[in-house]
Amino acid sequence: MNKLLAEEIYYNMVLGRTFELAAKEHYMAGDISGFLHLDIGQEGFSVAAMKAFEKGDVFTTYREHVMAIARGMDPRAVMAELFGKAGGISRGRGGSMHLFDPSHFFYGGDAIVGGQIPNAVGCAYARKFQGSEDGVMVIFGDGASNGGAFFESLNIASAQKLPLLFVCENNGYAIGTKITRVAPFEKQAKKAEPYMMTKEVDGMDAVAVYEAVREAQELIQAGHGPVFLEAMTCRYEGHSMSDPGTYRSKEEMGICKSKDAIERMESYLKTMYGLTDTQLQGVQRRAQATVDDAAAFAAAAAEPELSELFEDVFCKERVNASF
Amino acid sequence: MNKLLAEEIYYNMVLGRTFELAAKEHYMAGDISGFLHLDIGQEGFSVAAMKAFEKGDVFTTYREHVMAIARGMDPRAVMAELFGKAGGISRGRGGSMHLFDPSHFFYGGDAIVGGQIPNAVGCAYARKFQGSEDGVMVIFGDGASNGGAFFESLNIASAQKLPLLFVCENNGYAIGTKITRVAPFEKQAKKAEPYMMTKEVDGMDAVAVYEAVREAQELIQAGHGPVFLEAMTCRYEGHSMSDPGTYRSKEEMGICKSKDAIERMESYLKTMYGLTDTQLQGVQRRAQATVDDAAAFAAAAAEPELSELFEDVFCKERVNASF
Amino acid sequence: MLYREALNRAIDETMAADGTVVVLGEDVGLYGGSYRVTEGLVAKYGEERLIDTPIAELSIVGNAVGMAMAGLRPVAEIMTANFSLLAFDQIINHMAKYRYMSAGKIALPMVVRFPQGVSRQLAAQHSESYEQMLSAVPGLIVLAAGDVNYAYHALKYAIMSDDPVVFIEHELLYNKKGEVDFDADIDPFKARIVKEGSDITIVSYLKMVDDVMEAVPQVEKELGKTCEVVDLCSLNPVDYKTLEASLKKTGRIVVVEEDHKTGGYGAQITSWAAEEMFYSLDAPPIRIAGEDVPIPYNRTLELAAIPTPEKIAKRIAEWGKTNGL
Amino acid sequence: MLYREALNRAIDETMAADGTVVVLGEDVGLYGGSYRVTEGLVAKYGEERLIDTPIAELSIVGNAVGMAMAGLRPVAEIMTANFSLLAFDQIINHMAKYRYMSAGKIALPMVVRFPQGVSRQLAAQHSESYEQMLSAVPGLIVLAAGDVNYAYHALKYAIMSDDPVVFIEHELLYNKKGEVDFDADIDPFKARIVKEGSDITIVSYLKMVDDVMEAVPQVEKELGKTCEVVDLCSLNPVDYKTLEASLKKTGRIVVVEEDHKTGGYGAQITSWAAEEMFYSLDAPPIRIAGEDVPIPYNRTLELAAIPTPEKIAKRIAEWGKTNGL
Ligand SMILES: Cc1ncc(C[n+]2csc(CCOP(=O)(O)OP(=O)(O)O)c2C)c(N)n1
Ligand SMILES: Cc1ncc(C[n+]2csc(CCOP(=O)(O)OP(=O)(O)O)c2C)c(N)n1
Ligand SMILES: [Mg+2]
Ligand SMILES: [Mg+2]
Repeated sequence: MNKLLAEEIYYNMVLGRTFELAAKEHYMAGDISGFLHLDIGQEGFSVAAMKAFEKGDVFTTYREHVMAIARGMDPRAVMAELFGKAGGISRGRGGSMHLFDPSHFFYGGDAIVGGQIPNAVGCAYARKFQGSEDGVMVIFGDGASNGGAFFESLNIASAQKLPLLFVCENNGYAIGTKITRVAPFEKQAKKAEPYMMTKEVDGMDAVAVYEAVREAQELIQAGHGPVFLEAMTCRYEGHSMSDPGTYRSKEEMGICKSKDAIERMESYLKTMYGLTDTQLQGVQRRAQATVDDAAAFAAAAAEPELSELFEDVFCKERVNASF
Repeated sequence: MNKLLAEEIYYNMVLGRTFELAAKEHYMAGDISGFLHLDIGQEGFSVAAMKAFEKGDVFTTYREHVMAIARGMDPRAVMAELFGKAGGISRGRGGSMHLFDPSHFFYGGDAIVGGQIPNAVGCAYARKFQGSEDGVMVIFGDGASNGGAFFESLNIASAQKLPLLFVCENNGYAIGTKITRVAPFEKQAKKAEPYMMTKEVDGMDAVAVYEAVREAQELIQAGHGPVFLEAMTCRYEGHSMSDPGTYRSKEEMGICKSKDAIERMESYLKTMYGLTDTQLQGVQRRAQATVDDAAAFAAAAAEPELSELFEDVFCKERVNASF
Repeated sequence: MLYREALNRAIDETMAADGTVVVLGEDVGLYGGSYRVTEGLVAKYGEERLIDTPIAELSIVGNAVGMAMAGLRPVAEIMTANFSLLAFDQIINHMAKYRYMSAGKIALPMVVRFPQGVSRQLAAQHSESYEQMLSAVPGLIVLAAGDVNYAYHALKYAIMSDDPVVFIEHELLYNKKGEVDFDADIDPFKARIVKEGSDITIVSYLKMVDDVMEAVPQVEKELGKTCEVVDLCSLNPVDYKTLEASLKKTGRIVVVEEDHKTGGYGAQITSWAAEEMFYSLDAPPIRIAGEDVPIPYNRTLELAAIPTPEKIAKRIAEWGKTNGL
Repeated sequence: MLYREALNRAIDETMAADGTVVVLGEDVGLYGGSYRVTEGLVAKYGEERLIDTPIAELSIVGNAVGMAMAGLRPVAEIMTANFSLLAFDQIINHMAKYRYMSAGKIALPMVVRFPQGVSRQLAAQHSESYEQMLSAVPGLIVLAAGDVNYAYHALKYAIMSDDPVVFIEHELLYNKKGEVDFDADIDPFKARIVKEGSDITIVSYLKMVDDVMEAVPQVEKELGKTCEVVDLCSLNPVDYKTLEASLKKTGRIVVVEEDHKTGGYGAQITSWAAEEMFYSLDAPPIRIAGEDVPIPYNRTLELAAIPTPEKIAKRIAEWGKTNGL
């Protein structure tokens, strides 16, 4: 990976973690409410996947702040959405779990576990139909890999040879339930084996994730049909802010955190490109400034007008014409 | 297979076909209405599977007359159900697609494609919980093997090591759609490979089916967890009486019918046990007599009382006590 | 032209005019649709635009949502209403909500069509009506085609609309004959006055409109009064203006629906009448609906479970007599 | 005792008394339930009776149906109402219909429990109410626990009943405090008179009962009249007898529900009042309900989307004044 890209990924990872820590603080201060699912620990995967799949459509879950920002969405608009403000990317109507930005080919932000997967399949069908070659990436968790929507999608994407990259972000848990307690094995890629090529990658290694996703997208672009990638990751926080997370031992958490993706990226930058601690701190400061700015923007932003309650239920033209 | 059993299976196959031909006639005469799915061509599978899985619970689909009879349900009660009469096994309220008889551990008779599979999973859980060893058999089609209910069930049965025999009765078609047009491959057992032991059997060979099901049940009884069996079969008629079936060529139908399970069983009986044509004709006459009697019973049976419309929506005690 | 032919023609014309319209569902392509609605279209538009899907209703609607996000205009067919339950998550959590949750950034120009209702002895798992559930979902347009001309125009509208539309057909209407006025300018949201009258407003939709029309002569004869028959057409939004005008004239309203009475769709029409038109009412607004039982297979019981022209006529006449008509 | 503790105790006691009761759902075992309803039970009854399932709602209900067929008494938890949509096929096509289709041969002694409603900024995919859909399904009992004492008794009844029961809880009630009278003989199908009064019958259920009670003093002060507040408790069947008695006394009825107004459950109560009690009505029966929009995340908009004590009080007072109170 070249230096520019590595730095870009590193910056976005730090930005992501800084953003999440700020979100956590603002949640505790009461500025953010509802379910807040932090991506802390998984930033290496989130950022590298977005950067690698720069062209093409992306569908993901409620744990998507870091992905949204890495995708190019304005941190101000993302933070303002968490605050429920009119300046938010979904004008405060969606909140943390529902960030959408079709201009960045980013389709959410779905809070129904597995629900976005059939949508991604349909999108991939449309892209193939339209002659676009970049394909679609759909990201989901290990927990989603037990649901009907997921399985039906493997079958259909394979039968229709769709340009679709399935990415299972396997952090080992669905809320408090360990994957091996509800599925017959730990690695979910096995489920895709009858249907498509599968690959596993260390989700705590951003460089490896980047390469794996690039490679997978190239296969797709070459008309290879769907591909399945499993990224083994670890979330440091509870499932959401309302989960105390007591089901994981200190020991387990220790092992988990010892693989920190940001630290690993720092080593990479130092070893490969001779970056210094001062330089890295500079990046961290830049990230902090961006997040501070985003939070200040969100805090100062206006509430949506009450009239917005009724907007976008239907498309404007028809509503005006017929109601 | 011993002679007694072979004769019993042969009789039930002939009985099944005779029953279906009579049902077809009575449908055309207007005595039977709704959707009527004939099992003609698939009797070898239906009968042998029931006889082999004599102990244990069975769940199946709307194409279940022959199975119900082979299971021991009275042909009179089955035919009367098709006629919608009070003497029917479901008192005329279920019809052809909904034959139930818990006293024969036969749970229908489900007309939602794939819908019975999660029910069978739950039943298998209960049987294991209750310490029963015989297990559960669930039968479904190739078309059902593309739906979420099917996939979730493979995963759960495997994770929970349930005593469940999945049987895919693959006749190559879901109504007019060939399986290979909507799934990535012809044989659906492949989908079960990540989860459990799988086996294929020629569904037009009753002896082979019997042995395959017995073997599978023995594995289950030995605590082996779920097993998947795929039986390749062929339906001679349209999907239901309302399907003209024009999507299959004469040639395809010719090949299909050339493997006739009843003829094969006749050869078996002749070769193995020296049965004569006269003896076989005797069996056919006996079957015909049973079907004639069933049809006469059904025709003469009483209509349900109008009051039955409101029965069994809820259990009687509560309804009387509280409404 | 038959109802199913009108639907076919609506799809055909929109497909010809707009290359982004695609149809997906079980047996919609080579087989031509289990009720023959898409017959002949695959020959014209190819398998890429008439997509035969596996039996996976959650995916049928879920894929349509994704196609719509990507700029196509998918028309998803669910073979029978009951199977749509497998897709309720995609219909209600996704199809109905993406526009709102994304503050209008995502539009879903898509249609989910299915036949519903009691046909002929298809029993409990193939005989239901879900308009009451789906009309209660903000973000969905729900149209019910009870008439051949309306079916043609409303389906064309639905396919070309940028809103997600649930388009409900009735199993017993596919072979109904009717005239289509191809040049008519039909507002799909406007209720249809099937017959004018001055004493009783009878509101209905789908197949029950025909049953009501069959019952009306008997009612009018018995009561010596005239009935105004309204086909709602759009179940959400409801054309309350037309209902209001009719009710102001007649002072009496009867809602006839095939679905079970408890929780049935009609409750919101009588409820509206009671709440908004109370002082115009000269008699209790009543509902004639199905019994609160799953639909049985036996034909006699099946007919006993739903309104028939005879039962409709009898009930309205009785109600009229005991309420001053 | 907290509402969630009352539920926990109901499950605990039935599990202790009957070895065939099993609980299944996401995180119900080791984790103790996402709203802590099943906390501590796995330690007592083991993982075989507190079954942690994968995220597969169709299977959760579908497996429960199979367990019930085989003689167990499964209690299935769906984490939030919205996810139950994934199980609607099993709930409506299977759970509700097997007894009827099999002419009573198959009984399904099972419960499906879930919390619903608008909590605090959980947005459109986590804030819905499905009582209107599920109460319309013949074959399902639908109970709604708005009260701690009722929650305890009704859940015990539901688990031990031979009928399939949908048991609805509300997200905001789990930490509600209340007294449980363990020895009381509660009929789960009887509506609860929360407060007697003589001029207006206010019908509600679940969390809205509390909001109504908060609104009542203001209403009574403004109108100088008294309100009778009824908690429906059983949404199907409905205890129309209690409603009838109250309405005969007051002549006025208001139905308050949290769900969207269009198609909401309350319509059938006002519709019943209009149809069956017309000549007892002194004012139009009205419904106070949520707006017809998906639930937005922003707190101000969220509160604007649903009834609040202030809005309820204001609307009832206005209506009272313009209708002769
Ligand atoms: C259909 C559905 N069922 C249940 C939930 C509640 N829920 C939200 S997140 C979650 C766990 C998901 O686990 P996983 O897919 O591994 O994703 P992770 O949170 O670990 O990223 C559950 C059960 C939901 N949102 N949707
Ligand atoms: C969920 C659902 N979708 C669609 C249907 C309509 N339908 C009934 S049978 C059938 C084909 C099933 O094919 P398969 O599973 O192969 O069984 P076969 O009829 O060949 O025995 C379809 C699509 C249904 N009954 N249920
Ligand atoms: Mg996970
Ligand atoms: Mg088949």
